[in-house]
Amino acid sequence: MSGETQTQTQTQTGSQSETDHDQGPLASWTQGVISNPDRRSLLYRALFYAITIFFLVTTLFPFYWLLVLALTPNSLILGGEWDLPFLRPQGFNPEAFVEVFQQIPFHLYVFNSFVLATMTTIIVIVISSLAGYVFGRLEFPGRGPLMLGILMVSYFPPAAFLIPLFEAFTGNPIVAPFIGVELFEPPRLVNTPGSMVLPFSALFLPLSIFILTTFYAQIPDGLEDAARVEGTTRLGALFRVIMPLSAPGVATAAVLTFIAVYNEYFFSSIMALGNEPQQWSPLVGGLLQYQSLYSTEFNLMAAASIVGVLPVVILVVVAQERIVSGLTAGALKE
Amino acid sequence: MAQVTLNHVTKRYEDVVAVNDMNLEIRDGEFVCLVGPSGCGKSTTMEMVAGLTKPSEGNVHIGDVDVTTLPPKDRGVAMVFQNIALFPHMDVYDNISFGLRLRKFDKEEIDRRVDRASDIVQLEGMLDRMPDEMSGGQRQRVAIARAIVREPDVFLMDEPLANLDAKLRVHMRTELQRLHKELDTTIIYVTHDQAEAMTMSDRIAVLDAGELQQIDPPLVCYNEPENLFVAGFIGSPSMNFAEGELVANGFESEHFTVEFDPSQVPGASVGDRVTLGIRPEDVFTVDRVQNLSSATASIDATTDVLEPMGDEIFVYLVLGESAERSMEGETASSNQLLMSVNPDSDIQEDQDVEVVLDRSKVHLFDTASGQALAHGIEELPGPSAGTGPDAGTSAGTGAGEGTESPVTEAESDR
Amino acid sequence: MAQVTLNHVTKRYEDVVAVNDMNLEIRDGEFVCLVGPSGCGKSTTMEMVAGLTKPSEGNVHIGDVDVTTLPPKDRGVAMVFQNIALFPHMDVYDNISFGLRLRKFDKEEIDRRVDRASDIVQLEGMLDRMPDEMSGGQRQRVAIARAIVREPDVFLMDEPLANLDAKLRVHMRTELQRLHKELDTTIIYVTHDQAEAMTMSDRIAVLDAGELQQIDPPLVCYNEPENLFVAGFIGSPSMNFAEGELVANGFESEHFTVEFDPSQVPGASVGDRVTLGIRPEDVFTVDRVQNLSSATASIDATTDVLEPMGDEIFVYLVLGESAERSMEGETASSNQLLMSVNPDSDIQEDQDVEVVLDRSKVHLFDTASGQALAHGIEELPGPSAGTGPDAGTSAGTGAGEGTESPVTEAESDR
Amino acid sequence: MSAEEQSGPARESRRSGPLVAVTRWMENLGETGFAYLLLTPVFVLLGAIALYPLLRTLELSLYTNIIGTGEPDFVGLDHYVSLFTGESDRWLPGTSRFLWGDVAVTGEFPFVHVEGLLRSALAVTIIFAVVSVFFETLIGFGQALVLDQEFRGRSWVRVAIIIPWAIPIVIQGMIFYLMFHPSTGFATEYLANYGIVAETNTLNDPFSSLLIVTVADIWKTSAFMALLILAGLQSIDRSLYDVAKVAGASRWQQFRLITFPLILPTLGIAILFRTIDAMRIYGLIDSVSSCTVVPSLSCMVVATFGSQRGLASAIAFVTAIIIGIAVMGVIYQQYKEGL
Amino acid sequence: IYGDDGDGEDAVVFGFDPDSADDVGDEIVQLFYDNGLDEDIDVELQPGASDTGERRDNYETLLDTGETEPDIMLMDNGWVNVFIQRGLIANLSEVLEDDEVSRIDDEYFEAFTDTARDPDSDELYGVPLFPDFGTMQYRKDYAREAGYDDDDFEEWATEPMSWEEWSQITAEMVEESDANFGLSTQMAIYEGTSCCSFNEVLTSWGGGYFGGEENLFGPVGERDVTVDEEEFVDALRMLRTFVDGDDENALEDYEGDLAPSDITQWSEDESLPQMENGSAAMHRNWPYAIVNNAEEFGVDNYGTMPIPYAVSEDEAAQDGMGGTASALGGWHIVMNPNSERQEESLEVIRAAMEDDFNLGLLDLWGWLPPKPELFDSQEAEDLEPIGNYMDTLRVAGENAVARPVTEVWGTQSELIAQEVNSAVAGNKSPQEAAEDLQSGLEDTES
Ligand SMILES: Nc1ncnc2c1ncn2[C@@H]1O[C@H](COP(=O)(O)OP(=O)(O)OP(=O)(O)O)[C@@H](O)[C@H]1O
Ligand SMILES: Nc1ncnc2c1ncn2[C@@H]1O[C@H](COP(=O)(O)OP(=O)(O)OP(=O)(O)O)[C@@H](O)[C@H]1O
Ligand SMILES: [Mg+2]
Ligand SMILES: [Mg+2]
Repeated sequence: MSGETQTQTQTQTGSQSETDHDQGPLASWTQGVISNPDRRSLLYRALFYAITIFFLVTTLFPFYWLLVLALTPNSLILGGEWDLPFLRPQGFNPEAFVEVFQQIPFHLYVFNSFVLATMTTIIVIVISSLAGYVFGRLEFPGRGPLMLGILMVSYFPPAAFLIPLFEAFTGNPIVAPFIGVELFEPPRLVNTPGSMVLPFSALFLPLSIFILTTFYAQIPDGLEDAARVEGTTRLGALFRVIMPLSAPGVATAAVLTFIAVYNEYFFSSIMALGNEPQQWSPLVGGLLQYQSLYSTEFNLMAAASIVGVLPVVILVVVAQERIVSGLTAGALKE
Repeated sequence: MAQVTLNHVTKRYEDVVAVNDMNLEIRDGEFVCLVGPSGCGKSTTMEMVAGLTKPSEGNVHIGDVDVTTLPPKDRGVAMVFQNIALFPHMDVYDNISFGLRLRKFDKEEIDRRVDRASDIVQLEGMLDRMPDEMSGGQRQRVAIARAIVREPDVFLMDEPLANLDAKLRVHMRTELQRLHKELDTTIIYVTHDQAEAMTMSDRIAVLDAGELQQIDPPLVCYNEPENLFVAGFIGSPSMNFAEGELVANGFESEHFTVEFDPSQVPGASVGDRVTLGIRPEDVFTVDRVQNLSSATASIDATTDVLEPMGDEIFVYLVLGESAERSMEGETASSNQLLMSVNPDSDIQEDQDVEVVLDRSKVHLFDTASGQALAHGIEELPGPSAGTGPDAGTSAGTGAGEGTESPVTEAESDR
Repeated sequence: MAQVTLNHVTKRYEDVVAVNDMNLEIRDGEFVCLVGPSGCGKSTTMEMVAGLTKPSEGNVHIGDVDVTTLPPKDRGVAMVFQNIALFPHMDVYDNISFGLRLRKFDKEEIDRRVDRASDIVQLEGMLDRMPDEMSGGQRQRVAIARAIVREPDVFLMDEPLANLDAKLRVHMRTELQRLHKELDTTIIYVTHDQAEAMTMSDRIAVLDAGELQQIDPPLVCYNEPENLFVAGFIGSPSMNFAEGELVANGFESEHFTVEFDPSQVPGASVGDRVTLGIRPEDVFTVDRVQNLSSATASIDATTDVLEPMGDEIFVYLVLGESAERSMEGETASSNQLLMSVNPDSDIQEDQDVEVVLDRSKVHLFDTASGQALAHGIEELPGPSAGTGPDAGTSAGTGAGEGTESPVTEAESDR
Repeated sequence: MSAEEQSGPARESRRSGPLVAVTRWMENLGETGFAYLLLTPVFVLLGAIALYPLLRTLELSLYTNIIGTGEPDFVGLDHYVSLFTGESDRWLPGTSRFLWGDVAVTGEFPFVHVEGLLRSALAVTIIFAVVSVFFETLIGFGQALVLDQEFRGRSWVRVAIIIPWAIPIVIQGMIFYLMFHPSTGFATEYLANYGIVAETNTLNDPFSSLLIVTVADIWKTSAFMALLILAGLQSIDRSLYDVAKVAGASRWQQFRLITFPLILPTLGIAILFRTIDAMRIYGLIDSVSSCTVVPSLSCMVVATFGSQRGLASAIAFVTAIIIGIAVMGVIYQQYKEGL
Repeated sequence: IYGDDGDGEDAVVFGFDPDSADDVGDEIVQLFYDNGLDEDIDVELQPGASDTGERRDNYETLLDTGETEPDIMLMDNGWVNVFIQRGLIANLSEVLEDDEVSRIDDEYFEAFTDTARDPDSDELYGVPLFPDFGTMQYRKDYAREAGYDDDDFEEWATEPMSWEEWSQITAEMVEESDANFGLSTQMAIYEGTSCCSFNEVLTSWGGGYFGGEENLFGPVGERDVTVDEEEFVDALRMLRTFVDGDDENALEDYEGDLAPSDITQWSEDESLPQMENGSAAMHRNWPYAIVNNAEEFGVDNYGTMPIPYAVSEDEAAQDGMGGTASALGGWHIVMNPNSERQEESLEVIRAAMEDDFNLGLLDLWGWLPPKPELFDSQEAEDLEPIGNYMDTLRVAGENAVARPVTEVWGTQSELIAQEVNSAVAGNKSPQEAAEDLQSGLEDTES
């Protein structure tokens, strides 16, 4: 059977080259590629791998540089003789990865970031799921302006939120804007996760809402209908059917939020008054501890950031497993 | 108590009226088939009963409760969707047990019911397949199983058997009927399969363009359609129509006449445009006429196309000078007549034949309004060609309101 | 030149063999229906022809070209998908014209073809609707239109009419046949509607569990099924089966006997377990037996359920002492017999009747292998109950290779 | 009968209990009521954490510059006016301008004196946003398409592509800073040879720095795009491709007619948020180079934040308005897509 | 897991330097008790950010929002002024006893203490804890190779030399030794250039940004900007000469090509390793670099000298400028006006004013004493290795130039750094840079 197939391909190719023999080799090769599915798919694969490798190199090279930095003793980093073509560590100092933990309790900073990011992600995903459902699947007056309003929150530089929030979180009374009337005294939140999770949640909410809105809008009504007839409420259908089916979107929103919060420092540096792990200072706060007044321990910063990236990478791997292609396949006949 | 009542229900989409002022009363435990052409509003009606679509006007009752604003989950309905709508992220078991798990049934009960349902739909070994690993028919069966495990008050089934083969369909038909009896549920069922509608339902509701045309037991719909639309829609192949005029001695169309006393047709008088309808199985070749006591005068025709179906043959006849051939036989004034004959007949294409109609099965409709005038007509009392002693039992009844009319009884007496 | 050939094609999914060593040769311009129970591999076969699924083994030719590795777009096929799969982001016009736009047809040509196709599927006014604003049937028609505008060499249609009502389906049937003639394309068509399969196709291919059972013209499949499966599958309601034994003077089952000369059955000898098959329309009550020249001896039975279908009535008969009732009639050894009678019959439920079988329509199968032994049997030559002069025309033929066998001719002679 | 029977509509409507009552109440709300109910958490959170501070900040922008020196004086819109008249420029870092700088156009027409442009926060921000978002979209799309394929080692490639996004900005800054640092900067020499970056004082050269910052941003945030677009790609119903294939679509046509339109809403969101984010660039500039060299709008806020809080607040609002104007196009596109 | 903040409830919270707090925090706390702090007063050192700017922003928000903690904190002399002017920190003149205030007036480095005063009222807002002075450091071994000996070194240690002489010595050292270049200093675009490394050069040329010494801390808007002046341009030209002796703006009498062009991207971070790895002969830096490098090369091979000068104090164009000049760094203790433990905090401050406390810090962490006579004390000189360099540091301390910190300094320092940087890099001529800076600074002054 397969022999037959082969002969056929050969004859095809043969006749091809015969007709083309007065063209240039490139032209005839192109001809061959265009008309010969085998060769064409080979070309596709080659192209595909070339592109993949290109992406790998470009994204990994700076990271490799980071690794090189981590392994080079700090004194050699700024004094060393770096040369291409092959960039390699100057000296070999894997102890940096240990020293990272000896100098400061870096693991605590990582833990803080992890907790903050997890809490924020949960809040953001829950709230933006509700909002995404509303904006993606319901028709109601005020939808457009509301979405725009939410989006507008992200137009502002984070600094614009900082002072009033900090005042409120340090327990100062809330003052009605422009009137100056004191309304009430909020609890003191600085140095607690609350003072970071709340602003993070608010600031990362718009992105998640918009992501989930697009994804939820794409889930066919039929599936929600089916769930509702089966006995769920609208919310039940959201959590049991729409969210699982939007897994790529939900996972992406979660990963984006998680990573952003995990690496956030602007708010946390203010809200954690003393940059101490006990005050919920995050990962970046820890990283900056390797800078002292006049010098920066680049190798430790590099090592620490590699250590800090690991949990995220693991998380992403896990979250990505949930992203399965063609989730709605086989659901509908329409 | 699960009668389903629709009161003046209307559903409008932007520019389309999907359902128009529908009044429908389905009794507790009744099995009603909704039939009608594609896009006539069947699915929309079902969705409104299920609570998935809010009626633009009117209200819906299930049992004694006005459920118009009740969410689907509180209506006690289960539905098989026309588009199947399996949960693609769940395997077959999870799909089927979804409703039960929501209601916190205990594991054993769920297993028991899922087993039973998957047995009914013949999917026993497939409980751990994902929807995208199944064939179209298998998916549809999962959808059916998902509805039947619920054992609800009201079943809504939107073409549940469309993707199943004939044999399985017969099996499912009996299973559904058994279920209907066992659970004593109300079933509203959309189907395009006439056999299904005829055999399963207590009553058939015929819809057209969002409006209810007739709701009656199957044989009433078949034998006493209330109007041209129902007559043409019920029965496959559909009824032959001939447009003509009521004349002094009966009906006259371009190609043939049927003699009777026009005065027996209530609500119509000589000179009116009427349409005569006759089903293919009530057209006979003259050589078979000895079986028939109420044959009309014979009509000259030429056979056109033969369609052998195995258990019968459809013969397309052209009346008069065979002009252009059309296999559709849709327009009432066409010169075509479809006849169904025994597969043993030795009828050939392009053969001249004489056919007669079964006078007792002739339907008359008002051409303009489409309303039925008479179902079955008696011979002209004067000198006639009739022979049988028990000919023409019943005069036409008007468009009687969906009760089992005496005609049916009378007819099945023969 | 668009014959489609499958050579030893097998398709395996992880644990399922969807198609098993299939050899199928479809001639250029032929209209072949694929039928078979749900999940038997019809869609998979279509997908392999279309190039959407690569066969695990074997190869596919279209015309003279081995297309096994060719991408779908180079195969010149158009397909109506079982799951419809309209592009949700395009309106009807864009959906239908998709393939044409890909091929850079000019605007007018596209408009012309789309108009024509939407005309055929009766969607004229809906070209600017989005898929989610349409009913199930309307969507399916869009899918059909999307395929037919392409005018390809090979049409693949996977249950294209499943969601259409009977009337529209008849219309579509004729339109598709006209198209087939006009374009002279090869059409492979999956359907669960027996009427569709019988009327439209040049040949019917019957599949079961991924294997080809028979491919023959419709009437051959109907009248001379090659095995028990085909016999039971083709025809609705399906053939009655009675399991029994070949005895010296014919066939003997638990509830009745049919007398004939066992030596006329080739490939079987007295004492073999055989299964007798008889279609419902070949069972008659004795009072109608005068029409039949080849009736068997009468069989005592009691009527069970009646299923009036309008144009006929299905009568479920229980043979012998009516034990438990089962409406399914599936197992060959059941004591049930399904009979189809004229809607005029005055038959009642729970009535004792005597029935006869049309001997010339009796089928005999080897119970073990399921292979057909004979189609129609002659009377026992000795003293017999036969009356007609032209009884029992033909002896059984073996499971003849799909040519129009003389049996058919002989039968239609009557 | 079965348990199900008990939950017929009649029974159901009589069942009580607070939870049931609440659920029923929610289910019975009309679309609008239900929508607003579900949006309450968003309103509460954003109201307290975003709206309230913004109003306070807006209030602040109407008061005098220097905080701490007694009661703030009300100055109305002075800050806004001074921003547009260039009067506030002296408060901005280095020789930056808030709006368009004095762009020097040299003799030959297309050659605009780059220094002038690169001293303007608005110009820098817009150049940065346009260039980085453009390349991020392109590269992110490419990466997403690669990741959407089935191939061995895909999950590793995925991790590799996401890694940059997981790296904190400080470290990202450090990586690129050290690449072009005079002592360690192996990259400077190579690129300077081609005239891409300045040979010496690279990180203090506005054009080189902007380029480096842009590249660093593209390196990191392409992954953001890739992730979002990948999610969009994976949500497309695969059977549509089957249909398209049979209809004769080449890979390119499948992409153009199926993938692209279906991914468009997601792509729009990605571009929208990337643009907004890019226009708020600050941290990266700060860690690779400095606001003095490469001024951006957010730089201006941060730079004045310590001393001129009123002015900083005004800049923040003007920045928000500029961003709003800049993303109007994207929003309109999304709106047309029905979002 | 962080629910319990420990015993911090009643303690005086002291915003502190992170590195020392981590390493010797307990010892420092003990040092307070050793110097008379009541054992009942708990002290909790709360480490701030290591980055000075960041710590400043942090304290700014804390104080601005009226936080009660930390009660006292360390403040860089470079930005304490801003806090004073904004009224964010407590006026210690009011709360300290008069004799304590006068002790500070008398015993402490004057220039250093001045940075903790309100320039208008001269009231004291901070108690100096430790100063930092820029010095010129060099490799004695390289110098020996160029023919200099310990006598020279001894002289250099306390006698400032002129830039001209210095450039010649440096050129010789590069010539004769393994050094790759002469000077490692900081000229990046950052605060350090404007406040310190360039400011030293400018002052040594007799110039200032805003006229004389008296205008350093304002009043903003009422002082002249004196940047577009000869001495400023000359300072830049000299630096340009060091980078590129062939530049058209190079000064005649100076040896050129002493520093790599990379200094325009160096801050302390990058310049120090160039010294450590032996590339540079001379190095301008803070005392921490002395400790670091003396340990590396041994005190015999590492020397210090005051920053060279170009114009003597008498000839200086601006009052109080000229001669050797060391940029003044260092930290003060200031008090949170909102503190709820003012009394206890004052006790802590008092303990920190004890001589033994200052010496204790020098011992523990190498922080210089804020009082001139402690520099000369035997205890100081006994400390290794820093004790060997006390002479130079004392000279430096006496000639310290404070940063001209006002509320607009942040903006101005960026302008200065940028213009200086481009002039040194050769992107602009010194004259151009001076003109641009002049108008830029004038804008900020109005
Ligand atoms: N992706 C898959 N993975 C595993 N099994 C599959 C997959 N697709 C189909 N099958 C199995 O292959 C068999 C043939 O499927 P196919 O879709 O060809 O059936 P079919 O004849 O079209 O049935 P139907 O009439 O129900 O549409 C079925 O048993 C089905 O369960
Ligand atoms: N969302 C919608 N927007 C606009 N029109 C709609 C919408 N849904 C349905 N329709 C229209 O309403 C009418 C009724 O649709 P419905 O689905 O009830 O038909 P149906 O009777 O179920 O038809 P079929 O047998 O084809 O499934 C159709 O003409 C359809 O086009
Ligand atoms: Mg429908
Ligand atoms: Mg199928």
